[in-house]
Amino acid sequence: MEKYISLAHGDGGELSHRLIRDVFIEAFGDGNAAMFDAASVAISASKIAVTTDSFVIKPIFFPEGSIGKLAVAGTVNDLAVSGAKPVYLTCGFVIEEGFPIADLRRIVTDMANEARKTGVKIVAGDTKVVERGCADGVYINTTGIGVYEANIGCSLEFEEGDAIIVSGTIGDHGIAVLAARGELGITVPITSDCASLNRMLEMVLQHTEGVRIMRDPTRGGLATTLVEIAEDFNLTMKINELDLPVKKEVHGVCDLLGFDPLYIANEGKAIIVVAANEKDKVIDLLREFPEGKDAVVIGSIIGKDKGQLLLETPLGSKRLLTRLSGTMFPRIC
Amino acid sequence: MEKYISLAHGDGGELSHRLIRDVFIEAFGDGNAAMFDAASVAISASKIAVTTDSFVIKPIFFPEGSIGKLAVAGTVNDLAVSGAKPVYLTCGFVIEEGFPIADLRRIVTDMANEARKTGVKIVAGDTKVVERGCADGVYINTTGIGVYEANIGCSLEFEEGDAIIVSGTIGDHGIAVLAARGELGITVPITSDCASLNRMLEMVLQHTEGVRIMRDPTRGGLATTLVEIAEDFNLTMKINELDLPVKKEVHGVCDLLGFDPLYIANEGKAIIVVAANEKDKVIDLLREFPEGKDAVVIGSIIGKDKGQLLLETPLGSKRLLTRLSGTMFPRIC
Amino acid sequence: MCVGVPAKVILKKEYSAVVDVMGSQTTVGIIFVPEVELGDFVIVHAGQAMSIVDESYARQSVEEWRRLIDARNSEAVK
Amino acid sequence: MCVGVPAKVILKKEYSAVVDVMGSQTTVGIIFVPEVELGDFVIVHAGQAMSIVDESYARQSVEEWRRLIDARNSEAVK
Amino acid sequence: MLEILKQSSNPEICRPLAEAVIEIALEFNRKFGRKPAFMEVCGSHTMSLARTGVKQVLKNEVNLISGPGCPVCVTDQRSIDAMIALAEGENRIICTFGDMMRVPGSAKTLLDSKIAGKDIRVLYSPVDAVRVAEENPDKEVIFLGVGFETTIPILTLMIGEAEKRMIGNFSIWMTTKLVEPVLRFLLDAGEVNLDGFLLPGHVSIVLGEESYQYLVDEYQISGVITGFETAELLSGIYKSIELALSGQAAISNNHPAIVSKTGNQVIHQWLDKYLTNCDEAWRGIGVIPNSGLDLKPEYDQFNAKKRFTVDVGEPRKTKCRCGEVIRGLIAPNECPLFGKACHPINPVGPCMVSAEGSCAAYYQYMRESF
Amino acid sequence: MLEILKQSSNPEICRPLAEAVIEIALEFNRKFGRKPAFMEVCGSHTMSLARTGVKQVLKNEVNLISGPGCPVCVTDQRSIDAMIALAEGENRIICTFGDMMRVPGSAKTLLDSKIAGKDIRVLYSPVDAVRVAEENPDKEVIFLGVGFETTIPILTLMIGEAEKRMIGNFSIWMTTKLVEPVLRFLLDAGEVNLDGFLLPGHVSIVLGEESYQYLVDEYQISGVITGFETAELLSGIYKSIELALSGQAAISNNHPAIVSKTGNQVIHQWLDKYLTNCDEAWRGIGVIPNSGLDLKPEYDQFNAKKRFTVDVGEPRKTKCRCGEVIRGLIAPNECPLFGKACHPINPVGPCMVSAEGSCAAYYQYMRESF
Ligand code: SF4
Ligand code: SF4
Ligand SMILES: [Mg+2]
Ligand SMILES: [Mg+2]
Ligand SMILES: [Mg+2]
Ligand SMILES: [Mg+2]
Ligand SMILES: [Mg+2]
Ligand SMILES: [Mg+2]
Ligand SMILES: [Mg+2]
Ligand SMILES: [Mg+2]
Ligand SMILES: [Mg+2]
Ligand SMILES: [Mg+2]
Repeated sequence: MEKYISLAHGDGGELSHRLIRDVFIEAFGDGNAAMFDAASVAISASKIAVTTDSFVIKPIFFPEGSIGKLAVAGTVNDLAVSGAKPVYLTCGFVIEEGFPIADLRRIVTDMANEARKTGVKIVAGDTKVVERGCADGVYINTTGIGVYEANIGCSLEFEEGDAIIVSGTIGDHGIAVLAARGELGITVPITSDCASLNRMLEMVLQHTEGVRIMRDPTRGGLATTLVEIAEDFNLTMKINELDLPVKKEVHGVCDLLGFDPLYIANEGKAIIVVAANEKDKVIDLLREFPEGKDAVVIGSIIGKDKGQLLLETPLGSKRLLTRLSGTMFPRIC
Repeated sequence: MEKYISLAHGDGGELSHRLIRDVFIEAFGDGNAAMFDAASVAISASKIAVTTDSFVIKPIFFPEGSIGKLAVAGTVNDLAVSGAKPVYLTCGFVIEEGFPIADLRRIVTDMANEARKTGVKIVAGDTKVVERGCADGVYINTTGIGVYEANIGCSLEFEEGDAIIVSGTIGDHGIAVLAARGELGITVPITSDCASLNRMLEMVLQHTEGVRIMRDPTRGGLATTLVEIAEDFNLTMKINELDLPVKKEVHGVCDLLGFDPLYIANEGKAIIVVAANEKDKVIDLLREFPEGKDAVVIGSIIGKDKGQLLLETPLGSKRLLTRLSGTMFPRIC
Repeated sequence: MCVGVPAKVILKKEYSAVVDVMGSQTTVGIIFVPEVELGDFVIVHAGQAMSIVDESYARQSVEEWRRLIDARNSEAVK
Repeated sequence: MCVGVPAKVILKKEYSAVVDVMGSQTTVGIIFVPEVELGDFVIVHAGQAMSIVDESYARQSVEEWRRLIDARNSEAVK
Repeated sequence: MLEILKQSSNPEICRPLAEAVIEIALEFNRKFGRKPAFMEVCGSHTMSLARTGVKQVLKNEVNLISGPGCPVCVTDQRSIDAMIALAEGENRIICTFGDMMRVPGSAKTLLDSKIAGKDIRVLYSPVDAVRVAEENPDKEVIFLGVGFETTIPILTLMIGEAEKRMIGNFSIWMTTKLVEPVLRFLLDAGEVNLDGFLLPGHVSIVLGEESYQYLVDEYQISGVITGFETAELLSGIYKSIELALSGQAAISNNHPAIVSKTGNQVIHQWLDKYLTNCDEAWRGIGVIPNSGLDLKPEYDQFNAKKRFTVDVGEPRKTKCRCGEVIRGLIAPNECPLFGKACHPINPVGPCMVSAEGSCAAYYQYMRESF
Repeated sequence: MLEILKQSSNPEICRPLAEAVIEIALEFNRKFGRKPAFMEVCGSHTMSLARTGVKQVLKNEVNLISGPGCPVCVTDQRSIDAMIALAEGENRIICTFGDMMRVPGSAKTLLDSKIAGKDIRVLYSPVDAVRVAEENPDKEVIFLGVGFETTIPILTLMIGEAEKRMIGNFSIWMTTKLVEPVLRFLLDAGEVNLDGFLLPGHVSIVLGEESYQYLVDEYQISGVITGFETAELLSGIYKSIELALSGQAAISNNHPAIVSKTGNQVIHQWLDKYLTNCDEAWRGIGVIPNSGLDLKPEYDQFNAKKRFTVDVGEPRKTKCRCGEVIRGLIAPNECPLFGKACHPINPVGPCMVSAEGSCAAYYQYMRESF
């Protein structure tokens, strides 16, 4: 087989056919899917969850992850935080001419492994090739379908006093990826937190009541995600700077570069807003999983009127947090 | 609002938020979807069809179409030829820094219009921005979900003598797009055939029996799609060169450039393999639609053993057709 | 590197002409056929008109083909 | 354009040094602090070490803060 | 007139014409106890005969042998390697016809270089290369000048254009071939037994009917100038058999609508102005004296071979039998690699990849099954 | 030692320290019937005071006024426009600190130019600009040299590096500012009533404690050299109030661990070698003589202002009151555009976009609600 992707691998002809056969079907297993324009799959619910994300991360391989693992975990997590059980995934590749096929294999293998681990099936795919200089290696879109199980889910019935929980340290992914780009000249003993959270979150939903909402604080970081929740549901939320779980190395890099961990992307963390009386149980459940071992309560809902997120500083003063605004983070998801 | 897309429009922060609010929700209408990581939608079947495609066409606007219209119609068609009724669509954008927001609006409006026309709902989306020089304007992934209606569909029970129908002239899309690129210095009075075929194909499935399979001959053209069918189902198929519907202008351009209309992409055509005794009915039904007015029988299944596609020349000789092999067509889908 | 394509001259400039090929238009060089006139058919190779098609000869060729066929048919009848 | 960050020198070269910032490492210029030694803490601004942190003064400052607090506490007790 | 031109592919003419050819071929067979054998000199003829089905329809009655007429295929391996090496240089834009891209060099192809990031552009209209040079003044723009008599005039146009616009960063890597010297070589070698040549219509536009007289005068062999459409091909073959039956050697112009007696004189002037004869190396044959055209020394500034040096090693040996295919000694499917190790996606020799290559023509258009 | 350094943000120290500050401020208030007022000279102080919450915690008891210490903010509009115009030239790579990107020029921002395709690079480590020049020999690489005393030494390092490596395509667009001249301007103008200055720790690394003596000798006003961590800020303010209460003007070094009496002498040598005083135009103030540093004439080859000419028209007039904010005459939220027409996504003035801008600090860190 060829060593590099050429435009002909994307023209739908013989080379496309071989690429699908020798790389994609080889990894994803299901040859039948390639025979039809659409995959035909069984569904066992009357309500499904649908989500889509494109992944354009640079570099495509980074400590403890790759664009392939990320593309599966990212979409699985969007389904999982929505309270759905991820069942099917599609993947669309846009590949730059000249991309090494060995790298593509590695990516596709990572996807297959992560899919297997999470229990989702990759049922449809597509490959396009663009000229050199019209992409940066490879971009992957994954679209996920999940099913809602009866009596399980997020209530959206927020109360004053509800606890805000984050399932682990923040900023690891963004910092690990930035460092892996090599441009900053920084060596960081931090790996990406990129992980599928569906098993852990399913456990939380199954064994507790009172979960109001769950979100994964990816692009824009914890602050942006919480601002979205506060605004969308008109809540006043407060988090405490002293309670934020941040690894000291992440802290150090942020100091050096002028970043704020609150705005750095995570790819294996969940925010859970839960009734106050259930928060300890949720923390206990989360901590049973390696991905949740650093779970903590970071704040609470303090009002239901303003649609604002506040940060309490170590000095006890409060300030408004807004969405990430116009800083130019490089591509980290 | 800004005039051009910047990296900050893709960082998940305030500018991303505004872009989603002012461009996407504005066009697609459903603001609720943006509040969750996944859309929650009702589904009324136990079997669904799932398909995904990325669109990387150049130029993004072309006669009678755009990447937006194409991204909806292309995925709708993959569902429709699978015998499913398209119901939901997701869209993932990868946008190059510096892309005009006015163009993005036009594209998104085209998507919304085509979705409305076909009756699908766009339920989830994603936007990523990459640095200048890391994409060519905009790439769009759409993923489609369709539902199968009871007792309607393709049988896959092929018989010798089954007719091969194409729903109209071939090569229009590819030639129109190539000409629109302007690089060839050719003026062609041909517009893209880009169209959603779901209504037409639904009609065919509802009112006839004996449809074996349907496909849309996009990338790779008619020949490549038929070779796929022949190989996948081990059929010997024969088509007649004299019966191929090709507009004379398409013929002329192909002569000038050394292309073969059999390998040129279509974006609003279906291939239908149907029992011989139903072929006239299918043709009649197709011709009731503007998209099907040039529908003709182009060949038949002549054996069930070899997995080959043959072309009968005007002189009466036969030759084997293979997949498009390694010619370097520019991006036309 | 393809065989010549016949194209009709629909606009003549000094060194180039717009030609029509079954309804599509393109511009070709006419340096090699300076005598070409509007309405002429030319044989285009790699963007250049290489020769002007002589209609009477073209007609003759077709007639010759028909003669060959007819001869054979009448022979067959014999 | 950010405030200086204290970093510990863990490898010294001629014009640069590898420093540790809470467990992450980076290379900084030391042209402005040629006397720096392994184990020293430096204040880094835009990739350059600008000053060496004097430990006894740092300790003094902390003690001063504590004195301020204690003074106040004892006053409050009074 | 379009109506007249269209008749050349009208099945109502072509089908009976094919029967007429078969009939006269049978007559030949009855008379001589063998099939008549003709060589189509030109790669475009090879392709057209295969694509239209003429070759298949006649396969039992007429022996149509492909000749050394695919310009890419006849280019020797060292020359191919040199062009690929040329593309490796920094700050260059290589412009080429599309079918050079996948031609296997000893180590790689131009396509491999393009994929690896070299600026290699396929042009539909070669004269555009001059514009590319104008638009990229800080790059060297080199056109790969591969071709026979039909293409060579276009190369001179490019030089004329670059000269007129005083473009200093444009040059052509000339590796052209002429029909007459190679026909003489084949006839002198006497390897193939032929009843005549199908002479290429478009080359003949340039050369003219009279230029072939040496075939009759020196080799007593016929030649029929033939077009590329179905009826043109069939009637050319018909005429060839007729001549063979008559026992008389002659040159016949079966394409008079576009081919004149003396060829295109304007083109001759262009060729004379810029070009001079040179020796060329042919694949499977070796150097044939005066078998190509190179730029005259006064145009050295446009001559890439004078401006750039490339290092190429000894060409890699393969089992490819293109050399024999080109000389008409074997048919493509007689090569043991045909369709197995060698196919258009992974060609071993240029004959499998050029748009005019015999192996490609055979693979694409003449297989009825596999 | 890290343990010691960490104490500066230890809440168990910081919270009681804040109370101590409040207490002594109240004492001041009791004595003088008003809040003590100090100006933090430096933009980094402004940011740190806001981000740590010190400013809010003390807002009722201490009047902390932001001064002209954000290098981007004090750069006058014509100079900003010139840098943006510079980026419009062909074949250039502009290297800059990140917070220049969104600074509004009269017509556009550097970010707009970048989005439109200009090669504008944000560097974390400015010395990398020299490497960029080395790697792009056919481009002119220009660093936008905006900064106060902390940053200026780094510019000289870059020149030194370019000189050593003989890099001909590198230059700096110098538009630097010095603390002393602007403090003198403010004091001479007498617009703000102050009980002292919070003097910036990092600038003081370069200048040294003794360099501020003119404040005491000529203006009878105190200055406390202060770090940027919570406890450092609080204790600096504490000391400032203490001095104010004592009635004695003095310079106090509250950051002795990194600031010496005479400053960093190695840095002084670098500054002396390459730079010379020059007049600079300040936003909202106008030209202050000798208020900046420029390259000495012998380094003209590295001086972008000598190598390139840019055309800039009359700066566009806006309702932005940055000039007054810089001089400490109004607080950001007294500007009618604050948080409405002007916010970080769509800044009207540089004070809303620079990482050290007062309006940005206020918007990002001091709003408790909206
Ligand atoms: S089939 Fe391939 S290997 Fe054989 S002669 Fe032809 S090109 Fe060469
Ligand atoms: S709020 Fe904006 S407009 Fe007002 S002074 Fe600050 S920067 Fe200028
Ligand atoms: Mg399809
Ligand atoms: Mg999503
Ligand atoms: Mg996501
Ligand atoms: Mg597809
Ligand atoms: Mg790239
Ligand atoms: Mg999410
Ligand atoms: Mg698809
Ligand atoms: Mg499709
Ligand atoms: Mg998303
Ligand atoms: Mg581009």
